[in-house]
Amino acid sequence: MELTLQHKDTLALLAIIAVASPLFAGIVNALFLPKQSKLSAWVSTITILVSFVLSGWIFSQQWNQLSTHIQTIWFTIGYLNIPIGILLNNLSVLMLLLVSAIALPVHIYSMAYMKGDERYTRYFAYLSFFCFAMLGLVIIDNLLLLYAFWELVGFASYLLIGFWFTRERAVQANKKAFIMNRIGDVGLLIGILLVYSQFHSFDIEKLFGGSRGIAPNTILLTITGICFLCGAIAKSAQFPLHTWLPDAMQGPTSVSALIHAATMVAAGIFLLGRVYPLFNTEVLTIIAITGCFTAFMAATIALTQNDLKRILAYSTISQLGFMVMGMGVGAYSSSLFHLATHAFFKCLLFLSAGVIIHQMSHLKHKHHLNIDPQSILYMGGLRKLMPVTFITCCVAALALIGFPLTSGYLSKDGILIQSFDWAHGKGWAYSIIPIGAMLTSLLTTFYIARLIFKVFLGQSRLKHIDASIEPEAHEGDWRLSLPMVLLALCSLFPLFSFNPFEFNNVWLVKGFTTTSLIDTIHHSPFSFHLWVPVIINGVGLLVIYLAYAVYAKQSVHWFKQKGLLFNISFNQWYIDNFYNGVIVKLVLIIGKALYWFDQHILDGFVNTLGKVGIALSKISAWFDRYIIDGLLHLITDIVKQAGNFIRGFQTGKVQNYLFTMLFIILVVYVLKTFI
Amino acid sequence: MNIDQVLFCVMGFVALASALLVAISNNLVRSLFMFFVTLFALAGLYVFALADFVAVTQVVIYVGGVLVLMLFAFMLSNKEVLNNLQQSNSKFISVGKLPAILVAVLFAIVLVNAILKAEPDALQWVKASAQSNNVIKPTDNTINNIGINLMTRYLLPFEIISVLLMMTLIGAAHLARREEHKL
Amino acid sequence: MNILTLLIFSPILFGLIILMLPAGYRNIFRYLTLFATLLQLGISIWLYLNFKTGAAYAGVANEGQYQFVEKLHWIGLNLGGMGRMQIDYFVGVDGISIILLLMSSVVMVIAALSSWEINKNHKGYFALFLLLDVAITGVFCSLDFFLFYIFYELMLLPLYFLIGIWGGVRREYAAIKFFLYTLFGSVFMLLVMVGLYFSVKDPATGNHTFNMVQMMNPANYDSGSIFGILSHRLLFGIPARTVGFIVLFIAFAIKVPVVPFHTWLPDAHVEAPTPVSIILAGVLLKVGGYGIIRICLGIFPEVALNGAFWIGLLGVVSILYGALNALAQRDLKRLIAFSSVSHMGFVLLGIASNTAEGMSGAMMQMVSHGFLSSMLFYLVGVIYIRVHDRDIYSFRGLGTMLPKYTVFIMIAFFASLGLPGFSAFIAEAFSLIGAFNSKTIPVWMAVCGSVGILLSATYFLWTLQRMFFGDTRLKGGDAWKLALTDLGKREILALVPLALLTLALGIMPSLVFDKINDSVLALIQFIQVK
Amino acid sequence: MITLSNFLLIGAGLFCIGIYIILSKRNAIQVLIGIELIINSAILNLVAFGKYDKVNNAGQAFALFGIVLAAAAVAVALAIILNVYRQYKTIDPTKVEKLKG
Amino acid sequence: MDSLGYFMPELILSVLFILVFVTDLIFGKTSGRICRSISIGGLLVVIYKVLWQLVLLSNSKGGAAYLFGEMLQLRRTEVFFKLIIDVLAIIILLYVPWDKALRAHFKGLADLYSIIIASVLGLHIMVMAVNLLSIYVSIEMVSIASYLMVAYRSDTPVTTEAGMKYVLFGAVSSAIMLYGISLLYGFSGSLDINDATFIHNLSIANPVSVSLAIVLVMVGIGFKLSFVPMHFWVPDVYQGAATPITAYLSTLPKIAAFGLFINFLTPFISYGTWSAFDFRLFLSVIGIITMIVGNLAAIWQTNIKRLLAYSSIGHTGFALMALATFSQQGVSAILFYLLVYAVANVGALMLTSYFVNKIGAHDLDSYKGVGLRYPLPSVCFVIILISLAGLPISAGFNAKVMVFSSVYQIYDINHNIWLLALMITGAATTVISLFYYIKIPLYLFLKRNEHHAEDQLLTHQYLLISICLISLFVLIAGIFPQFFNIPIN
Repeated sequence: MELTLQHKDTLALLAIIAVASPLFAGIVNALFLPKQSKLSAWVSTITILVSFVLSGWIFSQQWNQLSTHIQTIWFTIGYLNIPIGILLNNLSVLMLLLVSAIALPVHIYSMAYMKGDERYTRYFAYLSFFCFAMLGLVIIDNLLLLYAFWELVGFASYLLIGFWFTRERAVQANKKAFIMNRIGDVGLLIGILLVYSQFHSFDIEKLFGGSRGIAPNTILLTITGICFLCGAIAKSAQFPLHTWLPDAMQGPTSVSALIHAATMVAAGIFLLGRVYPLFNTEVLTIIAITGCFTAFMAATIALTQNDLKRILAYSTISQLGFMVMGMGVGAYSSSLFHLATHAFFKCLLFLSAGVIIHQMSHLKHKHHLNIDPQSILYMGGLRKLMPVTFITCCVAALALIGFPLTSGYLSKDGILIQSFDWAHGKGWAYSIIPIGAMLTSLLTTFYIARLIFKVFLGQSRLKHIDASIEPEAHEGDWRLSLPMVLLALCSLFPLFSFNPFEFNNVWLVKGFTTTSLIDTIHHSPFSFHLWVPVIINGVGLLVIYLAYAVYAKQSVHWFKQKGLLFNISFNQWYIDNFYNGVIVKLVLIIGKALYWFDQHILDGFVNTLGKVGIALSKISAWFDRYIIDGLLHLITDIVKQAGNFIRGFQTGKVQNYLFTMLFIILVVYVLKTFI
Repeated sequence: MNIDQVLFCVMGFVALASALLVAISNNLVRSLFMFFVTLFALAGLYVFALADFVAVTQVVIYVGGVLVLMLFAFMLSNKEVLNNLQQSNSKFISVGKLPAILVAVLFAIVLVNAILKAEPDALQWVKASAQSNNVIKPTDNTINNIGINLMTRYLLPFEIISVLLMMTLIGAAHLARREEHKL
Repeated sequence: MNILTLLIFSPILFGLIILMLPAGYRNIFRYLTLFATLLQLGISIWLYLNFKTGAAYAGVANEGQYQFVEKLHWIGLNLGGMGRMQIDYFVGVDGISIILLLMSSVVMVIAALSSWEINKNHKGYFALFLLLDVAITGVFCSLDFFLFYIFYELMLLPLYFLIGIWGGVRREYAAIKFFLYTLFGSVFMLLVMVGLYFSVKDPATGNHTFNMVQMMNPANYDSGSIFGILSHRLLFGIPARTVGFIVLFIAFAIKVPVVPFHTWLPDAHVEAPTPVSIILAGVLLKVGGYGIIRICLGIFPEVALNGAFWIGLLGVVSILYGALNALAQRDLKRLIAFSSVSHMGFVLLGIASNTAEGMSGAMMQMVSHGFLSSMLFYLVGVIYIRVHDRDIYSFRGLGTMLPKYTVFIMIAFFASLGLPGFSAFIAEAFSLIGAFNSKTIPVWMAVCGSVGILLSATYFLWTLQRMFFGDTRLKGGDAWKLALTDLGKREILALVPLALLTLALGIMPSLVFDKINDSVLALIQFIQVK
Repeated sequence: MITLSNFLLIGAGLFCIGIYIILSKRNAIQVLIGIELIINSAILNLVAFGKYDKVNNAGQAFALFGIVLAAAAVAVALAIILNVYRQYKTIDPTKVEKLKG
Repeated sequence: MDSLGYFMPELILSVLFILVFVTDLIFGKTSGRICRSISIGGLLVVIYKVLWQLVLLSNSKGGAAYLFGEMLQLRRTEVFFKLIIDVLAIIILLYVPWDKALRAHFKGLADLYSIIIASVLGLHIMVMAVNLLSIYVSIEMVSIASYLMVAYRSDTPVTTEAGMKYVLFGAVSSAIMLYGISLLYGFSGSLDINDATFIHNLSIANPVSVSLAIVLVMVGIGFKLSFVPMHFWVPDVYQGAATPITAYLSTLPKIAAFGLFINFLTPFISYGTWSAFDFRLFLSVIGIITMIVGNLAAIWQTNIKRLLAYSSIGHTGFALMALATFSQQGVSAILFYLLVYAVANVGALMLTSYFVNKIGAHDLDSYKGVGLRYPLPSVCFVIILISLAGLPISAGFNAKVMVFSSVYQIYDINHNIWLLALMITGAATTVISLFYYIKIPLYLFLKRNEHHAEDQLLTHQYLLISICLISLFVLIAGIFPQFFNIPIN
């Protein structure tokens, strides 16, 4: 069906309202409300609800329609009109819906989570501001403004990471985050300007709309593409600019859930999607490699972390790596799909982590324990204490693993399968990528299982510290659990497809395969669709068991066994030990190594970059003081000395004067006449 | 070589020699007297240049005026000046005086060079006046001509000089006048 | 009475009143000055609103297209043999000047507001302040080179005294350095000016003329005159016009300031009292940029075109060099001073690009830097007034103590590190766009320029984190805790407009671009034609 | 025959000696003598050339003026020197050097 | 004879001289005031007469008159020179008793007035002289008058020292000049420099000898103009002499000497085939060196008068630049420049003596923080210094522009590299000069001073008023120079 023009206008108008309402909330909160007013939370939540509803409606109208593109002239420079406008196509409306859909529960959650913070209002102001920026980012139609919102998003995350700005680490983290993002931004800016200097337009529709197919492999285009990639890398924490994300966990957990799991970090993927036609095969390959490597590395690192949020952060990085890789291998639709699914379950994981940490710190204060509430080493046995959290968490974990019947299954398999397709017949070197991805997903399974078991199964390790403690914990009020439940439901397959096993007939994927023309999947003769999932889940189960064996019943000796192991056949625990002794150790060592690498080499690299900057600045300062300014002083001194020299003739003895005078006269005369 | 050339040479020699002595002697009195001699010699030379009136004026004003004035000054600036002049460097050539000698010699070279280059006797106007016998003969008396010129052609300087002398008188008197402060 | 004349000379009136009054009435002085600046602001807003746009009012090299023109015979000197030296009082504005005019009058108001802190010898201070005001306004209005030069020089002496008398510890050094440095440039400018005068003939009267607009028209140059375009005269083996351009450029580059002519700036800024630093950074630096655009490019377009590479190079060097230096400073004011060097580099880059985007970006950058630097220096002044210390290391966690202040400083910092939504973003973006599209400067310069943005982020964030975040620790201890009160009403009154203006310009750049667009286009065409 | 150059050379000699005296003597009065010598050398030139200027008598007239002016100058100079002597108790020009630099 | 008609001002001057002298004799030492008023009145009459000469000239043929058998030459230029001289003379006459040191002079000031009048007469002659004899006589007259003035206060060491240095230096240079003149006479056979035979004979005589003669003559003129290397006396004498006398020395003889110099140069320039001595080269080199030397040496001075002395040397160099153009506008530029310079310099010296009177401040150090206590005179000081430095908006700036433009015009015609060098040096030295000019405001306003020298309770409102008037003049001539711009021909 064809949308009437007037209808388009209303759509656009509504979209603008949807974007602007959080801004309104932000301004209200920032300027007019007192420091701690419950009202502020409601204002923000309602506005985001509004934009959620609107975007839902827009989505329903716009999905699978010809894109709506409304624009007006912003200002004129020279003969060039800079337009401002909105572009609604599948991608943008999807993101619109997604962002608001994630933001809404997070808002609700935050109400409870941030209770009692002395800058409550400010928090919600920031949050709304972020939502505004994010929503604006997804619907805006020209690259210049895209960049603008891109930066605003970064700014908002800067504010939120450093929300507790009295904490030194938080401040360090937000500085780091902003600057590393700035690096990417500069890349993006250069990219945009390069595009402009080639095509003389900022208009996304004009540039990338319509069928252009794969871009040619010109050097300039490659550079441009890499610049854009650079922007994406920084935003969605890809190697080597990913180190800011783990640190960013200093912010409130709800923030981490919204920004650093679901939305902002996805902006990078979104950007790649937005300008996809720009990339030529070279760039795409680079993208794929980057993504794959990041995914693998992050996953391995996640294996050995003990800080709950850090684990999640690394897992996020790894999942984003998946998506990037997907983009690279041409699994455009699947990676966007994975973006969507991942948004839900990762957000969910963070929220539940938030609850758990909340409880732990509660315990900590209660018993005056000297523990890090985020460390999973002190958790355990929370299953009985907080069942809701446990269940939701499990759902999310399964989704992350890509267990059948979850949304994750669909999206992840999509990416994997297409990567195999992509690599197929390209020579062995290419097939490293799908295999790496495969391994990664197994590792993912392992670390998430580890997390679940450590946190929920077994019994509380607090007892090791102080036996007297009777750890009691409970779900928070409904405002905490409700969002989690909602998200958990969203993490299951029905939301996306009624066939839990075939990603191709997921409506979302379809939407993109229909609209976007760059799904370059040449279906290979023997179907990966069959065995990739099989392997994944088969091995996955093993791994889960392994993890269970390792972490859930670590304290078990062979002569007094209980529980599960006892029921299992007798000598299998050799295998256990075998696993335990060899593979796990190995993996763990790799993980440790990589973490070390991450901390010292990569981060160290970034820091050294900073140091180099500082050193340069010192040098230039020195140069400024002693060379340039010194030159100035030198000149003045020369002048002065000359003056002094001349003054030297003024001896006060009249005959010396006469002598000098006569002598000079003679010299002048002689020079004048005889030369 | 007739007599007046001889005389001229003698006069010139005397003038230069005495001037040199003035330069050499550190004794103020002696140098003054040597200067006295120089002036007389110069007057003689003026006579040779057929400027007898100038010669007379020279004698009157310089010898009668300037020199006496200097003597006065010397008397007024009393003894110990003399002493510290005495023990000051007595040699004609000394390191302190080398610059002076240098400049003097340089000037000598430059001047002599210039004079010889100019060939004064071959100057055009000199020749011309020689032809148009605009030259002063030893026989004719120039004084009344000078007088007339002073009253006509050189009237202005003449008058100005009078004012100048008057001013000088006032000024010198003012300076020399000894008064005790009455403040 | 021409409106511009009124605008220029109204402060003198108040200055005289102040001089008449006995020295006691400090408040009256303050309010008089404030009123004077406000009056000026009013007038220039009126000008801005009534400023006609459109190709017919582009100005630049076309005398008829200037607006609010007043042209009077001023000086007629008899030079004996070769006629008279005719100098006009000739003022007028086009798109390029109107914006800077408005900006400077806003800044002057802010400076007047911040002059409340002046604590000694008010009479002299405010008199000089107003004199300076006259000079600045005059520079932007005058279209006669002689007049321009006079105003240009007239700025120096008041500044010398303002820095020297009311300045900080090393004020004497700073004042003298500033004075000699800037004068050095302008004295040689005088020679070029005279040279131009004798090279140019007014076609109407046939006399030589100082009229800048006439100087821009190559047809007006005498054949064989030293700066004549056709007569390729050499000075020291270099084409005379190149020499002239270089001399003028250096003169203005010192004002801008361009590395390596910048060393007066940090000292002057650090030692100057707050209002003076505001004026220095806000207006004076723009005089340099304005001079380059109006005079160097206007009169020697072809040289500028050929020398674009070098101009751009200087620009890039200034951007990076200034930023790096800023990174190394521990005196807050010095840091901001160097950041000005870095930011003004973009102006040069934009100018060098010789594209409409770049030129507009440069103009925008001048305006936005005018507001931002005023804001920054004002904020520094606030702290300095409280505790007489500017060392970054002696503050920590001010965020909790001075929330309002922190808000403003964050706005100022993020605005000037080019956060979208603020004017600096538009300005820098378009300078860079110009640089990227330019045919006259290579792309790597543009890239380096963008790196400059990154650097600016680093030093501002570092400062922010170092001074304002973390838990409070002050060098001065509790004494400072008492001293450091949050912003007062007047201070907020001064800061809010600036913040709003930068925001407004960031969201509606058309406020500026609409006015300058025609002139910029005309200028670009003018240059390209040559 | 007495040529002009003879006069001029003698004048030159006197001039140089005068210069020497001026530069070398440590007594203001002697310096004055040196100056007088120079003036006299000049007068000698004038007179010598004046011989060829019967009508105007420029040379001789100038010579007369020169003599008179010299006398006047000397008078003033001596008066000043006397004052110096009163103040400094010396007339050595090299010892009178309060003003310098 | 009609010479007298054109000679009225000078006649009046001589009468005035007698008058003053007689009153001095009659009333004795107390007669200072009367003499002063008489001489000022007389000078006013003289000015009137000088102005009257403009009318006379306008209806005389060729706008030029030659008096006393080619002794003197009178054209508009000379008249304007005389005018400037007389005006300044009046200012200085007014100024004399305002100086504390001079007022305290126990021998009275009466003689000084008569000397000044006589010197003014000499200056008039000097400006007009076109005959070697009159040139020499007038120079001597002015010199001797100056010696007397410098040494006038015979009761302080520095004064007498300055006097001695001045007289020795002056006598030597005038003697050398006399020798040069004698040579010139010898080579040309004539004393009248406008006489065709004079220049012709010189041009055919041997250039080596002629240029020696000219160089020697230059010594005398240079002594009056005090350009390098004849500048050595300047700092010592300016510092040593009483301030009003310094004002006199730094202005009047200099201006007159420029007038003389112009007249002296004219025949050589106008004579077509003159090659013996390249005056333009000579002047350019001298000018450049003088500018550099004067300004550089001034940087180190701490004594205000000495500082101004060096700066005046620099100014001479700058004026020489305009002289090197040999053009009408060059001359008018010089006139304007000298007028402005002279007035400003007198003003500066007035301020010096003002501060000396008030707080006995001779050195920069004693100026510390004075500006805030005596705002009005200090502000005037700043204005005057601006003018001396040649910054807008002040008369000095316009003067500089005029000089530059006159030089530039000639440069544009004949691309003489020396003129360019002159201009560049001029600009550079302007910056250098600010090194020390700015010092005075620096000490006045910027430097703090705790222990003030308590000021004498003398009232100097006349001095102050005239200072203000001068600074006002400087400003007005800065904004509307055409009022003071002197139209030659």
